[in-house]
Amino acid sequence: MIVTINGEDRDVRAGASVDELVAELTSAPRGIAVVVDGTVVPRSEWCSHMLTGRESVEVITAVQGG
Amino acid sequence: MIVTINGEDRDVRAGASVDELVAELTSAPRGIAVVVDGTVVPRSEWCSHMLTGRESVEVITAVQGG
Amino acid sequence: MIVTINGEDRDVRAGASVDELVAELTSAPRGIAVVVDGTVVPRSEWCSHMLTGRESVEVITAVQGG
Amino acid sequence: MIVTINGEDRDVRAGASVDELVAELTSAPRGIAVVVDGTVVPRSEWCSHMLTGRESVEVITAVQGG
Amino acid sequence: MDDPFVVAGQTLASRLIIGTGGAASLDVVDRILTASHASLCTVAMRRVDTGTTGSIFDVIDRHGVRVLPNTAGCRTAAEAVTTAQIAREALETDWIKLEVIADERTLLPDPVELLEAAARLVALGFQVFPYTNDDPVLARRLQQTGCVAVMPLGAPIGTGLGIANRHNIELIVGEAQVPVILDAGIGTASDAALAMELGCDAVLLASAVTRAQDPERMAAAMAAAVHAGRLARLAGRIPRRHHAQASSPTDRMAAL
Amino acid sequence: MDDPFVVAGQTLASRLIIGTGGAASLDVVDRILTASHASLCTVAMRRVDTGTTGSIFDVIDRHGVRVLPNTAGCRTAAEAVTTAQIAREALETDWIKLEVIADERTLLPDPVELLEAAARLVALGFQVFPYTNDDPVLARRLQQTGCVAVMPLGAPIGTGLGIANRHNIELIVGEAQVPVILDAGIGTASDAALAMELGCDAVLLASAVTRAQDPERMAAAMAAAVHAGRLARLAGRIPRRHHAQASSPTDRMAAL
Amino acid sequence: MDDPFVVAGQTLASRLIIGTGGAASLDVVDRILTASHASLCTVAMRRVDTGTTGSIFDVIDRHGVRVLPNTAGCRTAAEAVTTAQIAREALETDWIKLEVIADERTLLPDPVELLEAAARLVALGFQVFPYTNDDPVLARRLQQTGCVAVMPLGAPIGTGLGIANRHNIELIVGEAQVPVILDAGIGTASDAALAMELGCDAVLLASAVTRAQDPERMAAAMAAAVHAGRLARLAGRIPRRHHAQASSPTDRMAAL
Amino acid sequence: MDDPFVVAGQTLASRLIIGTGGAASLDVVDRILTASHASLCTVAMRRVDTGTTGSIFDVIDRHGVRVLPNTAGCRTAAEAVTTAQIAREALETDWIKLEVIADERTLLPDPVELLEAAARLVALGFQVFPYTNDDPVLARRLQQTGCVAVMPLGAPIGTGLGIANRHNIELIVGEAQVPVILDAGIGTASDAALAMELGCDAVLLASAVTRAQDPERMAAAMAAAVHAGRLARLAGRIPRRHHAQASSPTDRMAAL
Repeated sequence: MIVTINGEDRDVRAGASVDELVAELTSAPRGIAVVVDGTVVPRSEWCSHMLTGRESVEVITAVQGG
Repeated sequence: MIVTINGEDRDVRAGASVDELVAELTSAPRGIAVVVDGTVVPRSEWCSHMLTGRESVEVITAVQGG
Repeated sequence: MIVTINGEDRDVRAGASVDELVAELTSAPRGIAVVVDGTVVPRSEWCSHMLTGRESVEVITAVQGG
Repeated sequence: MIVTINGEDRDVRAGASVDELVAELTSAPRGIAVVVDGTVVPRSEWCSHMLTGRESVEVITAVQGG
Repeated sequence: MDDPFVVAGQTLASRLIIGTGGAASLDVVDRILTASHASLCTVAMRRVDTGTTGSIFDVIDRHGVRVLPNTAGCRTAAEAVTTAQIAREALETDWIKLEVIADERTLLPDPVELLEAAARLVALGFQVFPYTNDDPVLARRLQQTGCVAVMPLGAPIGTGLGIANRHNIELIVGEAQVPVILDAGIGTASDAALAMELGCDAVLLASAVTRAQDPERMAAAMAAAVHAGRLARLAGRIPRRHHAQASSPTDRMAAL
Repeated sequence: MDDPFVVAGQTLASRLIIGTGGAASLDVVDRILTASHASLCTVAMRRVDTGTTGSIFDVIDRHGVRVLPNTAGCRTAAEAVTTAQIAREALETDWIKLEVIADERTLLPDPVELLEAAARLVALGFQVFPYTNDDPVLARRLQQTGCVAVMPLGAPIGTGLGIANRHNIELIVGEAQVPVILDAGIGTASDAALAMELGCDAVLLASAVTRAQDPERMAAAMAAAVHAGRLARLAGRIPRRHHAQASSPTDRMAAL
Repeated sequence: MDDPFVVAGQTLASRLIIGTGGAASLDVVDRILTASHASLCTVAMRRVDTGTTGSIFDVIDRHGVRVLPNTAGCRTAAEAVTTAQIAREALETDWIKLEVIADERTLLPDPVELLEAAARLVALGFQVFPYTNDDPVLARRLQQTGCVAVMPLGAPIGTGLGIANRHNIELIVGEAQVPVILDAGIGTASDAALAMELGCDAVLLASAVTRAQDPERMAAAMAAAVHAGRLARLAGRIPRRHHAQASSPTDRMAAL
Repeated sequence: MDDPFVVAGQTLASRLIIGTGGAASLDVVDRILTASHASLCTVAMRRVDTGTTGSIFDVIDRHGVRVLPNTAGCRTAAEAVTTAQIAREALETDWIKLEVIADERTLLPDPVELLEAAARLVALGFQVFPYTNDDPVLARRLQQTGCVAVMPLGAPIGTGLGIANRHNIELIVGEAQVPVILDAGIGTASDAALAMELGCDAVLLASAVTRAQDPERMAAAMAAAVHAGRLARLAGRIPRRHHAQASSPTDRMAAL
């Protein structure tokens, strides 16, 4: 299924969880937040939050700034 | 009847119009606006706007300022 | 004879007066001062002050400035 | 004899040396310079420099300043 | 006049706007208006005082100046809107100098109430001249709201501190779509000239003139200063240089 | 005129003195003199240039302005004294703007040579107008020497940096026994107004006008600015306040 | 430590807060944190970049500094609120530096959106550190909203213009009920010292250090400057005097 | 120490020089010297006071600081030369802070007497540290005379007005062949930092510390400020920009 991750359409396993998705992007998932369709998904729900396709996902971390 | 004019209670003729009331305050009614209970009464309605008592009336003009 | 006028060597008539020399330089001698070997020559002496050669002459006027 | 010391006339022993005079003023003569009639007397000459009366003597030291 | 000052569709002959507050008497106002050649002056709206003789209207009539009523003293959008309506009714003008201040100590505008009042007054058909702080963003928002001018302060009202933040005034001028009128803070003539040099279209001041030791003379000073600053802006000043540059020729010097 | 400007025993109609250097042509000088209403202008003394047409004298005559020759470019007292003598002989005036500069990069006056030249020129009967730095002590010494005015700089010649050190100018003005003429550094109209507000008696400037994009208009700006600053000085400005002060009445407000 | 800096209930060992943006590399950030002795630093929230090596977290951990995430780049209250929630989730802190800018050219805060965002974040339990302009009224309103500090700018972000309007900073400090942190505009050490002398409780800066030619050395400079300014504030400076006052005794002079 | 301060052939550990005048007691001087970490301090030369207990020498010895006697109060070159000779004899140092003031009200140096005194003292083998005004030409002349440093004022002694004319200090620094020590006028820490940022090699101050409400704390402030300013000078500050520049990334923003 297709999910937009950080602005790019990606083909991911149907029914993938947020957790899987993050793991694919980065091996060190510290300091990361995930937004699905504009709502922050708490880390405690990453495993249980399954994607159904066509979501817009933002995977955000801290960078130098300010 | 009692009407509050510019913050002071005054005894005015029952059924007095705004026009009468202004005339009593000042002989040169140029540049004056009247507010009755928070609403500006257009000059064209001064004659027809009768007071019924207990109103709060502000009679305002321009002074040095700004 | 050779006289240095405003920094340039010039061949002038032997025994020429300051007056002649100025006349050669400019037709409108108003607002002009002449310095011969570092000393200002008053205008009243221009006719009588004869050059003997090898002098350094400055012919100065007012220009935009300041 | 009379010597003016720091602006005040003082009666001192006839033939007194600068050294004596300083000793009278202060017990800790470190950091002191002596001027007799406008001339600085080097410390090495304090013992040998005798006063003859009527001199103006300045006994100067360092104080807070600047 | 090849450099007209147009605001709210009207051409004003002078770029100096006089606030009449603080003058010791109407006679002083009269002389200030004469000396300043102003074509616009402000008034405040207050309760009729039956004890006073003479009226600001006599003075204004005598000079043929346009009047710009203000909402001085208002602390909320609601008060300001009503005061503007009073002024329109009393003075038959839809021009309003909008003041919505946050407190009596600083007399600084409250940005939120100011924006709210501006929007409502524009909707009611007023020509709104908002007294604002020197924030370029607030000035922009007021313009977007439909104000016919923006009137940033140089410094708080009555302080005479001049233009505290030139950079902000330059930013406001740089993007303004309506006239920028420097309002408040002017202390002396050079402040007014500077305001114009920074690109303001006009200057509004009261205390600097009305509370000067010689108000009439200071009014003349301000008129000249605003004119001077405007001309200098148009004339294009020389750039600032770190090193000197001679103004007399460096050649053809006499050898002395 | 109730506020005459008297210097060296002469009354001048304007407190703006124009330096003619830097103007693109004599025609520009002509228009600057018209627009500035100056009654005094400076010239430099240089070798006759047989190739030029027209003369600064034609322009000066046309305007009836008094001329103030300078010693620009001189680096020693000796050069300056001779240059002053040249100017007196050529222009039949004993007024001299005394410049003795230390170097070409800063064009700042050399205090020692300046004092020496001033003393010699005073002894020779000149009316000496010294261009000086903003040191109050040097200004005092120049006065003691017999100069008829002191002309401190605001900033180095041609920089347009304005008045770098207001405090020094105030100190000079505070004790001056002769007119103080702010000379050099002016960049725009507000600088000139400020100079007058600080108490200077006149302003001398060249580059700010002659090198402006529109010299004629800047000349008019400077004339207005000097006038404005003078009036403001005489009018007595309001004091600077930390806190605001209302310019509209705080009583008799409507209850809305 | 007899002069603790307490904000949002926490005592910070340093009054210098470092913005990490603009540094050429994480290694530079590392050295800046060492040299500055900062105990708080900001970060921005951005999309994960799978191509980068190293992480700002490694640096932050090494120094044991607390992190203050910002909402840089947000233009609306809604964006800022979501970004704050992201930051809280990612970084496990409810501290948020709230930035809601009006445009990219000035990076100035939008007062209306800022207030709105502050109110919503306070309601959501955040400790809000709002980046604001230097308007004392907006600062007051932000405090009333429940912000734990106010962070007025000295000048626009990255300009290095220092503190454009000292008067406004003094007004903000004079009535503040929460710590005032000077944020943005600092160009060099004396600017930071001045901020503290005006009464600010801390200074937040990024570009002044990260974009200096030698960021590490400038970080040390800023640490010393903030310390100096704080001490000077506490020590009570001498008043400004118009006239001089001798610092050496005027009596007991030798008669020479 | 990778940034030594060398003057008159000696390396000083601190770039802050303390004037001891104005302190309420020797005990205060003692605490100031501790807090400032100064390695050089000034003293004045005055008649022995038989009534005093304690001596400045005890304090100086305790701190191991070098002493720089001054000629404060002298009005002529002759007085200053004799005072320097007195100081050399009393203190066994050929270092002399040369002050030749023109009057008691401004305490400004007399340029002519100062130059004369400097020349004579150099000829007599002194290491001359002249207190001078901020005239770049006078500073140059003093160097040509053989002074080992130049010590321009920021503002008159004791005024606390800071650095009135940055441009002049920059000009002096720009061409100096000897150390430039900012002397006089410093009011608070940011002034001292600024002096160093302008390129001065050291700062000398008295009243700003000795007359502060808490001299000891202000001494610490000044030490930190001089250090901060020096580091900032070496670190290379960011340029001033008219427009803002973001310090957080403008890419990789979340789409919210």
